[in-house]
Amino acid sequence: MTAMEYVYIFIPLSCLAGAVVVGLGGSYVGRVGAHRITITGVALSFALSLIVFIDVMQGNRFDGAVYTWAVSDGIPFEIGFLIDELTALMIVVVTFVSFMVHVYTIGYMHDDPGYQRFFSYIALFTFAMLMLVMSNNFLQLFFGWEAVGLVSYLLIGFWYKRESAIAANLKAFLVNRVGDLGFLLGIAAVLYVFGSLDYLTVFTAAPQMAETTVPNTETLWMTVISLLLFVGAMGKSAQVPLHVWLPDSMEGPTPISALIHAATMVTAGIFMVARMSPLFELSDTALNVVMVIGAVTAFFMALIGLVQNDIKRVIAYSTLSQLGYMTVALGASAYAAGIFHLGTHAFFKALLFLGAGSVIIALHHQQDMRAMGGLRQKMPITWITMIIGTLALIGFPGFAGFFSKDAIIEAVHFSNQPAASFAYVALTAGTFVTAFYSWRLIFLTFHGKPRMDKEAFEHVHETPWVMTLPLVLLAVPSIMIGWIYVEPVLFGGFFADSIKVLPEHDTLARIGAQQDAAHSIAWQMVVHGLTALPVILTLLGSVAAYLVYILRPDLPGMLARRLSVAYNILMNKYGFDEFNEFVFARGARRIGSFFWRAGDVRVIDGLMVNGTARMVGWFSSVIRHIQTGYVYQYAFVMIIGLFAFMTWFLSS
Amino acid sequence: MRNYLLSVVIWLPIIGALLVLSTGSDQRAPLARKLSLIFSLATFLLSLFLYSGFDVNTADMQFTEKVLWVSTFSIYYHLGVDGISMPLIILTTFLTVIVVIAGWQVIQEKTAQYMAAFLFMEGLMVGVFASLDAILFYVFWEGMLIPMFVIIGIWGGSNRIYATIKFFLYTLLGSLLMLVAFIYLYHQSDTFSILQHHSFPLSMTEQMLLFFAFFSAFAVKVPMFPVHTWLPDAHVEAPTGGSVILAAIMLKMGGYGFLRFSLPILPDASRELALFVIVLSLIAIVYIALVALVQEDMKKLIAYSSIAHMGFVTLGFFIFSVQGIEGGLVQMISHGFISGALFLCVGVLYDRMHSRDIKSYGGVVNTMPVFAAFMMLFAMANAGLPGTSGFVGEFLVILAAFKVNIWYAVLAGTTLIFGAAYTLWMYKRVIFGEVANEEVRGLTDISQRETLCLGLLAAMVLIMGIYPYPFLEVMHASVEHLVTQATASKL
Amino acid sequence: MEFNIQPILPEAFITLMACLVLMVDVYVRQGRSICYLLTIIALLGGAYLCWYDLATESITVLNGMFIDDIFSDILKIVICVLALLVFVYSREYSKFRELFQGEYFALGLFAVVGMMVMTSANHFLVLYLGLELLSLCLYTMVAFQRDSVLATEAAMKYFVLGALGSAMLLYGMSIIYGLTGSLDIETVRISVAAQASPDNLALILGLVFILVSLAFKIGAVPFHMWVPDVYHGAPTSSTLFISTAPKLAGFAIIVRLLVGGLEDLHFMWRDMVVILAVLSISIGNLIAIAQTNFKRMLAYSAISHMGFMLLGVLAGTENGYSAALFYSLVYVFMGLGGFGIIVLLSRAGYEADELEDLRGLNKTNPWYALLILLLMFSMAGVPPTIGFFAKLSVIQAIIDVDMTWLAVVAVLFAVVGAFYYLRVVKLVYFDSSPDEVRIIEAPADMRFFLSVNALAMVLLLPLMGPIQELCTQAIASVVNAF
Amino acid sequence: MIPLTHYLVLGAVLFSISMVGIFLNRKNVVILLMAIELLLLAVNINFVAFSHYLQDTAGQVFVFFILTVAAAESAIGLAILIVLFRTRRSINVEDLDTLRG
Amino acid sequence: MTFIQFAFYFFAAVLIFAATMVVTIRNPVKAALFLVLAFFSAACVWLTLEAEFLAIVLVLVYVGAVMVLFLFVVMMLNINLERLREGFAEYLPIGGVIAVLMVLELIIVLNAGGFAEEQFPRPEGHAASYSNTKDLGRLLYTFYVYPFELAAIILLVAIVAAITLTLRKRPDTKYINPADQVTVKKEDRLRIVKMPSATSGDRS
Repeated sequence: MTAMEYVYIFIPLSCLAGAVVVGLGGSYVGRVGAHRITITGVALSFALSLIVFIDVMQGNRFDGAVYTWAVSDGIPFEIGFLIDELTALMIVVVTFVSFMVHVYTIGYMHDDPGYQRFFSYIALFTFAMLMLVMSNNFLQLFFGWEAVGLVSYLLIGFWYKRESAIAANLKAFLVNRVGDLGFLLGIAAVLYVFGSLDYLTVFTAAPQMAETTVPNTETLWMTVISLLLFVGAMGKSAQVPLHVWLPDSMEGPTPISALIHAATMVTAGIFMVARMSPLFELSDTALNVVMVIGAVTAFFMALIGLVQNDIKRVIAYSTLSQLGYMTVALGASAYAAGIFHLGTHAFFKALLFLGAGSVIIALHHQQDMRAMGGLRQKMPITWITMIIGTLALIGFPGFAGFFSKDAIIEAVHFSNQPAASFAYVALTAGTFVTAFYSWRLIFLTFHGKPRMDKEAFEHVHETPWVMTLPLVLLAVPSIMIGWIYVEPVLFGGFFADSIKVLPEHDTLARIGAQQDAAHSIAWQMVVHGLTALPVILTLLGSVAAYLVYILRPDLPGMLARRLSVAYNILMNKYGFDEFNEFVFARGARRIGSFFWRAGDVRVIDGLMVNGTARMVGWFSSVIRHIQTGYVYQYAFVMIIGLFAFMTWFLSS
Repeated sequence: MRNYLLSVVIWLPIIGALLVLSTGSDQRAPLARKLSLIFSLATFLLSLFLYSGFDVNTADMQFTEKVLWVSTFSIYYHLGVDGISMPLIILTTFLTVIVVIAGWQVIQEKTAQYMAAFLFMEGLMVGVFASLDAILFYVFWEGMLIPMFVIIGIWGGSNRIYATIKFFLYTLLGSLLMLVAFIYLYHQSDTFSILQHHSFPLSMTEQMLLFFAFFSAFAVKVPMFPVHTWLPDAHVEAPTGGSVILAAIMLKMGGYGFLRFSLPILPDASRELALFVIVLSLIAIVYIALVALVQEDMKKLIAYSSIAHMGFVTLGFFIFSVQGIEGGLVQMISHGFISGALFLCVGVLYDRMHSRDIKSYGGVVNTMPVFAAFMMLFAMANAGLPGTSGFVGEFLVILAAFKVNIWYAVLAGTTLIFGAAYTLWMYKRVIFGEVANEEVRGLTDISQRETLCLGLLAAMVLIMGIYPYPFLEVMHASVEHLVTQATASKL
Repeated sequence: MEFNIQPILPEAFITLMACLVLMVDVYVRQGRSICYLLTIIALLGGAYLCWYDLATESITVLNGMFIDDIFSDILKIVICVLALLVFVYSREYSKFRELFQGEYFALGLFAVVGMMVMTSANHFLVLYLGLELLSLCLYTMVAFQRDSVLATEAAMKYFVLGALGSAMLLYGMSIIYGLTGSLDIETVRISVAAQASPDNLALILGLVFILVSLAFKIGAVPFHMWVPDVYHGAPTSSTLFISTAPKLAGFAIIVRLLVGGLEDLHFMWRDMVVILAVLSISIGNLIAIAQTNFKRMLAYSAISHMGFMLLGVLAGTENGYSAALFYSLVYVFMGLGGFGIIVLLSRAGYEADELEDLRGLNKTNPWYALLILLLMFSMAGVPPTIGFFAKLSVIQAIIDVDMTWLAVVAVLFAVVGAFYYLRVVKLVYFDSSPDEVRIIEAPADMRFFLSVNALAMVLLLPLMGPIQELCTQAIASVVNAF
Repeated sequence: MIPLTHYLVLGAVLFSISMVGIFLNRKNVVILLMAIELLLLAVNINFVAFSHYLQDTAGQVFVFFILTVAAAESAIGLAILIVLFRTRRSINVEDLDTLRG
Repeated sequence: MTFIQFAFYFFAAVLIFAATMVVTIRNPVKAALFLVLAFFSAACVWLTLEAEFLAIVLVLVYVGAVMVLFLFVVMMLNINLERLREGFAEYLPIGGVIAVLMVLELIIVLNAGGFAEEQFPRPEGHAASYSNTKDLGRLLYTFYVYPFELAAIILLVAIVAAITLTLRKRPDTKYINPADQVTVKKEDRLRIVKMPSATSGDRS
């Protein structure tokens, strides 16, 4: 093993080690020990990730197995790493955000009895996420995929006493499982078509298999595979209609919302589709589906964000919406843009969540924005960092979100897929909504008059440094990262071979072709953006929010009453939850109950099993009366028997 | 020694059982316990020894023994193991140790009889997996019913008598038809040797009839829809140890039977009727999962989940590919650990609160955090989470099923959802939440003995999930051989 | 005229001992224990003499009326042993019921002689006389408990129906005699072989009568109706006797008549025996389910067992006969153990013959509970008991003659049968015991032999080979004698 | 002359009458015993007839033994009858139904 | 019709009539008497078959001994005759049908050819010097010695059985226990008492 291979292995293992030690020996290592051990682990991971990143930038890639998990029917299933540009970027993002969250947690969970457990979980999560992104094959991808789901489940239900939390985690797991079913079937299809689960083998063979169809149909295998895999992505990245779990997942502690449900895990789907670009590229159908789903998610989830009052839920819907943006990017074959947005989003959304968490802690677990307001003076660091996050989120020119989001919208604009025009409209309109709800959050929380009682307001103060430091550290990339990386990532062939785009699909290349080589691309984008429709709509949205929440605080109520139909639809989140509850949850139970009572209990057991037993018993009690006890009757039976025998055999 | 090792593994626990039985009354229960532990451990170690001497590169029977038993019917005392039976034997000896430890304090009445019954079972079960003579197989196969009948009947719950008689008659009916099939084969081939039956030519009609005779025995044992209804009753009423053995090993015998008899002896009929079996398996996976969802009794829920999981086994077997069969086998072994562990978990709760009703629990995690952690692991394994053993088999079977028909895979895959739904929903209601009542508040966390049992199983579940290679390696040669047999026509 | 007395020595010895018993009973004060001892000696001696002179080939003596072959020797030994065990088992039981008398022992010995005569009969007349000797003794043994309402009723029923059965046998014999002109079984066989055809109505008529009477003797449905009443009504010691050794004697006459004499009519009697077997297995098992009395339940179980035995017979092959022989041998020991349990649990003034009496036995007497368990599972034919091998061999025999459907039917009813055996185990193991203390007063020797009897159900497993071999040889000695 | 069949028919008729007699008689056990004697008589007629027509003495010897046995049998039958009467004060066939089912 | 034929058909008819009466008549005493008639007729029928010895034995043994035994028992038991025939008619039809069918079937079979006159011609009668008794006797004590011994045992069993079943030890009957007799000692019977001499003592 070379030195780098050790590095690769240590990246996830150092997290795992932390998780195991703290998880099993939680009471032994104590609270301080818990965070020291796990943070050391994740910090080491981060450091090593940076090394790997730099190494990869120098052109060193790696693809190899760690061990053979199993061999069945001659097909080896391996656990191994594929280190390329995409992986390198992802591990840096993951370990960095995770590192930040670890630090932040020290403050956030300070008083929680499940302190060690929490650290163990998030370290485990980091491990799982790293395994996911570093995988060189579908099997390990699925391992990581499920493992992050497991930890997500555990963390959403971290406060297991809360009924809403344990309902939410079950829901999250099950909805994800629906996606996983598709994913697993997709893997099965890959194995069937390619006879291997190894990425490189599959991707290399993909072009030759592009035209193969499912037997007896005209459907392309690539379409089937891509769509099945995308179902998995929909689950994990919370695309409509499998998005329902994400808002509920806010029941988990806020660091989790930041780490898992904003920055890393939910983007696994995006990462996966990008990773599978050699397959998706071969199916226009799949790309269009991806784009439509993404667009629907982006716009309609953003709308819900308008009416939410829970500070974390607003951010959650914003996450949903942003995930929609990323998905659309994938559909438009602008994988790089999607991944780039993934990266920027990780920073600013983690920042927003942690900021919200800071507010929540300061207000002693008050999450309702209607009971906030005017916190600007009390929590200046939080306020400023949140503002930065918001600017990044709404895509204010120059901030990280601007570059990635603008690239996506432009890519869709340039895409010639049939669904592109719809997606373009949805995304563009989405910018207005995004700006509106983002500012609404800021205004309701930090501005205006405090809407809590005075005494409580007096006691509010800024959170400790372990919480604010990560905010600051996250605010930095939220501002900077776009400027640095937009060019190499989007147009500079950063991803090289790790993402494959067919020339006819390459929208980013088309955007790039319009750029002026003289100026830096980032600058050109800012300039161009200022006059483009998305930014205009963003500004309009911001102004509208200001108007409504600062100048005329009576307007929201009035609007809600005027537009009560729309308002209720949004408040009910389009009725997805009710529909699922009624059709799937209750429906399954009702069918199960029917099967059980009618099928098992009544028909099989009652009629067939016990019925037979009863019949035998009844028959027995009846025929025992043949034995009347009268000797003449016995003789009679004998005579009849004799007679019957005689007759039968003499006549035959 | 090596030549008789298999016999020793079979008879040692039976001798132990007799010794334990002879300790008699409950005053000497501690002695009975210790003796049982010694014998079960010794058997386990010997079986490991067996494993260490096992050559994975051949499909031939190993450790064979052959002695003429009844000359008039040419019945032989013929033993041997191959890659299919080897893991199951280890599973048996391993779980017996667990069961003995688990029953250490719980069983206070007629301890010696309880322990002896399990040791008897162990010997007979190993015998089933090691027999190469049909009648010998049958003797072990049926003989097992007796201790199980007694275990459920004596130490079982309130409705134990109904359950145990139902269990016994259900399985007896199925097996007797199998006996008829054996004799028919003997009549045709003049031998009871299973290995010779493998290569004995049979016409299609014969194969069909024999198939249903075998099917009746194995399907009941597995159990497959619609002959599964004995299982929930038997499980619910059985004492913890009984449930563990029942779910972990006895069900496997049905699957083992399919592999040892149906597929190689009746390849044409098996292929012809594969669709039939597959449909039943899929019904088991979907239908039973839905039924499991609405169970209010923890044991019943796990019992139904066993049926659904065993559906994967039969599905895998009747796909006729190495992957499917290996998947099915792995699923059997894994299910042995997981269902055993889950039943132990329920047993742990039952010992404390004497209720299996989900409704009487809630918030157990508050008082029994270590236990909750273990149960979480097993619940997740039951839901087929990758990294646990529960995933491996399901994964391989789904992969194999996909190759045959996408819809098989889709339906089988629903277990990802349903399996998680019923297991985790139960987990949620029992473990999570606020402490539901005073009884739950008074619970104490698991003892060292319980930790040991659950810990061993947890280790196995994880090892098998993370590194199933050795498990598959053992069976590979034999499975490949089996597939060539099952896909070659006998007509 | 050669006059070789050696082969009939066992019978002669036992007869003489029986007479001695009668004398001792009359002339020796308090001679009953001596009578008992003499009886035991007689049976041991009889068994020993059979063993000592174990035939290597068939010989006929006494003008061809007496045949001595392996078959008869084995059966005689077993019959002696069974009778011996019966007396050992019921010693204590009979003391409390005025049955411990010289006459009772003498009748038992005479019955044994009758059975031995039957097994060695090579002549219709001898067969008939042996049968009557047995029957008369049995009628009396049933009625022996003179003050018992049940016993006398049972005896009367047994007597009337038994006489009817004998008359049918005689009628059948007379027809066969008319057709063949001989009473000697070997001659009959030759003559029958010459005229066997489905058109020979008279021959079939004779066959039907003989078959019906044989069915009656072993208690096959629909000629079984005496069985439950007699088994139930008789004092248990007599039930023990009736339900065991005479079954072997019955099997012996089946072999002598159907196999030895009328085998060439197999194509005819096979179908009749099929009907008898199916009816016995089904009706026997079905009615047994509804029983609450243990003796009666065992009686019905005996009926179904005889049905299983007939399966072997109807196969009509050497293999089948030896299976049937094996089944009979196994059955008699199971029956002995089963009724032995009742004797064991009974005390003065208390008959433990209701199923309820077994309740919770495992709590108070786990050892006997285990014995019952073994016996019941053996009767149900569940491996690893010997009862399984009995069923295996008969089912094997019928499948061997391509009657798989019959095997399936038999198997289905075996499951029905298993239910009531299980119920016994359930009562013993799973139900709680009654409040009063259960005292078992049986003497040590009885406990010992009963334990051996029950344990043999599993301990004989390794010896299955030799036992089956012996059965094969025994049957071969009959079949190949011609 | 008289053909053999006529003797046989006589035996058959007698046999049938006696068998049906056992079934018809519901009140008196003694009559049952008599019917049994008649059954044996019917058989004897067969044997004697065959013996004559076959010119084989064996049949007659058989009859001799049947007569002996029948005598012994009736002795025992009557003894049982007496025992029965003593315990029940009745020899009504219909009263003999304690054992049934 | 020869005399023998006449005798056969006549006694056959009587036999059947008597037999029918035995099974149908109300009074058991009369039944026993009809049974006597039946046996007598049967004996006569046997005479037509040259079975003189058996015919005589039948009369002697049955009419002379067995039937008397029956009559003894019937009378001894003092049965209430009134109740004996109730409900008889109910079963007569079905019994009759069975009997008729049975007879018909037997007749058909017996006449089917197996026992036709060609195969079984009526043999010539024996010479007058032939002794049926002597013939039987010789066989019985030589060829059939084994059955003969068995019959002896059967009779012994019958004796033992009849006695054990019926003998009751009534308190008011005096009987001798043979065992006591055999084991009697003189001390039990004879007591020698030492008497003091009458002369000594008083007179002094």
